[in-house]
Amino acid sequence: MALLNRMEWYNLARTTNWTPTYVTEDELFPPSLSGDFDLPLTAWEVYDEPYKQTYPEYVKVQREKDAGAYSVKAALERSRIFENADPGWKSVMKAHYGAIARGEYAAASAEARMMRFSKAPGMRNMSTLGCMDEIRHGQMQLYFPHEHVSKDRQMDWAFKAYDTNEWAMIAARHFFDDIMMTRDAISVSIMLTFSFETGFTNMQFLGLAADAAEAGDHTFANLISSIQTDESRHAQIGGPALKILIANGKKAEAQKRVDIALWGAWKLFSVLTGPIMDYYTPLEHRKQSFKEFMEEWIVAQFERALTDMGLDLPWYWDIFLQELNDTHHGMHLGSYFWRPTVWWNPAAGVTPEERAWLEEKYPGWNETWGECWDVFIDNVVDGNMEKTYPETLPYVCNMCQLPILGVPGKKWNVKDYPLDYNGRLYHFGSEVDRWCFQQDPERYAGHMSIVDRFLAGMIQPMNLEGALKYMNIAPGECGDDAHNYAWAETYRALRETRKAANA
Amino acid sequence: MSTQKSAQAYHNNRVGPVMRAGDLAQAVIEAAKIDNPDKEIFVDDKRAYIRIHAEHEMILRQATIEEELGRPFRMNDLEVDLSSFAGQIESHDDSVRFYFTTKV
Amino acid sequence: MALFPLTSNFEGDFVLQLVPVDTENTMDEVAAAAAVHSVGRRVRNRPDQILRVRRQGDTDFLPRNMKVSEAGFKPTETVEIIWQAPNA
Amino acid sequence: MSEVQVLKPQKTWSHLAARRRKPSEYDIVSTNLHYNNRDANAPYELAPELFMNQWYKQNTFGTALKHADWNAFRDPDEVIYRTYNLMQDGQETYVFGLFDQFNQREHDKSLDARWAGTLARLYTPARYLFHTLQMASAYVGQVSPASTITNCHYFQMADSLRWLSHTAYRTKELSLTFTDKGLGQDERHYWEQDSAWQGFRELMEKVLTVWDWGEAIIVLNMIAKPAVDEAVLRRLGEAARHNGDVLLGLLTDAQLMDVARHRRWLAAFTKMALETEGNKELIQSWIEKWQPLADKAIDAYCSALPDVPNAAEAAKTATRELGF
Repeated sequence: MALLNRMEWYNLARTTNWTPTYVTEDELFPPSLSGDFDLPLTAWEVYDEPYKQTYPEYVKVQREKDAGAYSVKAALERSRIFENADPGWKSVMKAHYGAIARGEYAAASAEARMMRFSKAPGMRNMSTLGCMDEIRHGQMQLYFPHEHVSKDRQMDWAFKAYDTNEWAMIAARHFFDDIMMTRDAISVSIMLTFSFETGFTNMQFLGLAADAAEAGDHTFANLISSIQTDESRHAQIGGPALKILIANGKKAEAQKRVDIALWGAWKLFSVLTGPIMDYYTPLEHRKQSFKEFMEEWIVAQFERALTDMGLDLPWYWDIFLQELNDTHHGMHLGSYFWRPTVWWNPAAGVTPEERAWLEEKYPGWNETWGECWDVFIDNVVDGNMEKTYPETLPYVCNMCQLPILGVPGKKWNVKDYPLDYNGRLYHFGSEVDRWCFQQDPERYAGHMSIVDRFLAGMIQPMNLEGALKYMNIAPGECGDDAHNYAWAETYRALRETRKAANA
Repeated sequence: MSTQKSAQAYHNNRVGPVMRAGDLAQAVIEAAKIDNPDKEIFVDDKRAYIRIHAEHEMILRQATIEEELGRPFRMNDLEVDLSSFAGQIESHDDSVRFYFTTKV
Repeated sequence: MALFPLTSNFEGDFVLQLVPVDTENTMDEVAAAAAVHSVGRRVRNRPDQILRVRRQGDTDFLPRNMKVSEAGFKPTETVEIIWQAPNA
Repeated sequence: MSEVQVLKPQKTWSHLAARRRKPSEYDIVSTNLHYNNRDANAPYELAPELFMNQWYKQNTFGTALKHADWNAFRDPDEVIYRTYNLMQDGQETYVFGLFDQFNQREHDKSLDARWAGTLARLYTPARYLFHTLQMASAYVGQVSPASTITNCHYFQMADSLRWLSHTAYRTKELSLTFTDKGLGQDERHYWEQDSAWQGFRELMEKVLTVWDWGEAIIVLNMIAKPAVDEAVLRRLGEAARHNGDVLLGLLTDAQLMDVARHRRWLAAFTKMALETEGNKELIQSWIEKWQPLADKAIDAYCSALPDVPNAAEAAKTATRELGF
């Protein structure tokens, strides 16, 4: 053999813990940054990453991945996929890039936190590669949308979104900042890599890729599924950390972190991924419903893997399963009704054919969500457009920062989950959101939701104009119906037919 | 109730790779059959990705994939198209193993 | 007279909404203010019914002519706005 | 509002559109990416008084090293992720090609046993040292106020893992020929106990606990890393050549190509830092504070290096040539 096999030298490359003497162990690894689990360096040295990779393998494989993704982009550049795409699909891309691109770049620094502060040398090396991965994801997901920026001002939000106080971005930042930017190294490994990346990123990067392939957007399908190949490696950083915590009697603390991260991810995906899968993606291109993708990726794959690691299903499992039927319909209705406040054009997705599909996938849709849409549709058909826009703010949850909502119509069950804490009244969208807050109130209590800011007079003037200004979203960027209400023609025709029949 | 259907999705013991579509995925499907002779291999093609699963444990060998591909292949080249996987993973120089430690 | 924020949970609607009212408003006026943001937008009007106000979780309604200042609400407290047949 | 101005599409991101120059791929994907500078009160979207918010307020935005716009920093090499892998895959192909060829020629068998002992003491323990650079770069990257500065550090962090990996590889390979030198066994002992390494260990342990971003970026890149580069790469490489270890000489040459790249962004950074009045004195004060420790590390290491006269002096002189 002229070259050594990887495993002959791999262990040496991750034998890098030493005993510091010029500074103390706590100075080198401050507990608040490393993870205060009272475990010494030696406890972490048994950490064994299951998905192994070396530096030379990394640069080779990643070069190959990039060559694939960039060449597909180049080859399809002239095929005018974007120009010819259904407006609903364009909105999918806009929502995705805005909410994801710079969040991924930020994750590089969360990985760098694990690299610098983890006491497990194997984790430090894997996080080095994970950090690089996240630079890739940030950079690609800025480079790919950039070619469309000259065609559509909303595409500017692929970059701009994270700099704004747009409400969905406050929610996205609140979640990502909570699980990855403000946590210690071990918590990042559990909350970001294990909870989020082995679970939810599959929804956005593979579930959505399936829809993209159906919609003919091969550049996007290829890009996001390639990104997920990195995730599937560095997502494995958290698993061995969990095993060490469980082995050292810290299961409850690990479980709590998983439960908080999983819930936050669920809420964010209910507003980001749910509407784009079940409403924006043209009906004929929907591979599965959002709920079916959730069952495939989160219930069957992620939760099964979680219990295999020795954790329990989250205490709120039944609530979660129930929410799979409901929450994202409300998030869609909300972001659609408040459409001037989003940077994409939501597709209503409620033609008779689409409603039949929704009813099939979500039995009872018509007598619940459909009842709200009926009123909306009548207003569009009647030309009462002022009634199709809001005149106040939805109340948002002090945990997930998203509207507090529930099932409308015949099964109306909307409920607030309030909490008095240190003299302030907080509102939550569910029992679980309130529980998350209560696990560490000081992380969240001082934060102001967009409604809190409005009430504090930080949004001026106190109307839609002031709100849009505060969110840094202006005409040309503000969302409106993706299809310019063309879909309402079907209902207009139906009404004419009915009138004629009654005449 | 549809929540029961969701809950049932959790009751499975299927493990294995989720590959991006392409010639490597096809080679992995064939290798899965060869390297796990006593197991039924489930293939679910979602166009953008393909689930390749077996009950409880699946082993993929570098030599088998290389043979199926008809070109040199190193085990960690699997990553180029390995978008996700069900179960836990164990990586070796010349093989990879997907498995569960528990049964439901 | 002072502006007072309440949170409206309107029967049949899907979302809680911020509704600014006045401390001098009656419960009927609170219900009407809340209705502006739900009825005819996402909730169909029920011309033969009136709207009543209650605290979340209560079964009893607050008196129709009770003032906000008399109800003892906390700012942003959630009230339920419920349809009721007029003679009920 | 009577006339509503409707925003029109622009040729590039709105934050780059005001500039005359057509943005490069580097500009598009590398600039202004951090979002933790939106709200001085709360870098992250949680309670302003949260520990990590205070950490960034104090260490990133509160440092004495000031500039009106750190986001204006540009890496002169314009390295982005895609080009980093292109470049380093090429470099790794070269290095592993060397490993392959020298192995076939039974290079290690030609080495003197005494030199092998020197390698066990002065070379293979370097994986610990390289790992400290990896950690320090990861820290400075995560607290840097501009993504263009952060990226230079993350690529530098990856380069440190590269050097570490080469070292681990060679450690194993050497151990197959020289079975009695403690190769692959005693590195931690040397790193923790041997006089040659204690200067570097002290330096790096202390550098790793500098939390203020301004001081950390200066101390890591102008003091500690140049000391490592000059002593443990360049002078060790010279010693290797002198002792017939051509492979190690070529390997350190290859690693010094990374160093040359690091120094190009560092030069651009220091030039930029000097645009702000007071920074020169501040940086000078940090250099004066830390240089004795770095010099001590160089002295301890280089004095143990065989057959490189004036190694310490040459290394120290070279680190000072980075001055501004």
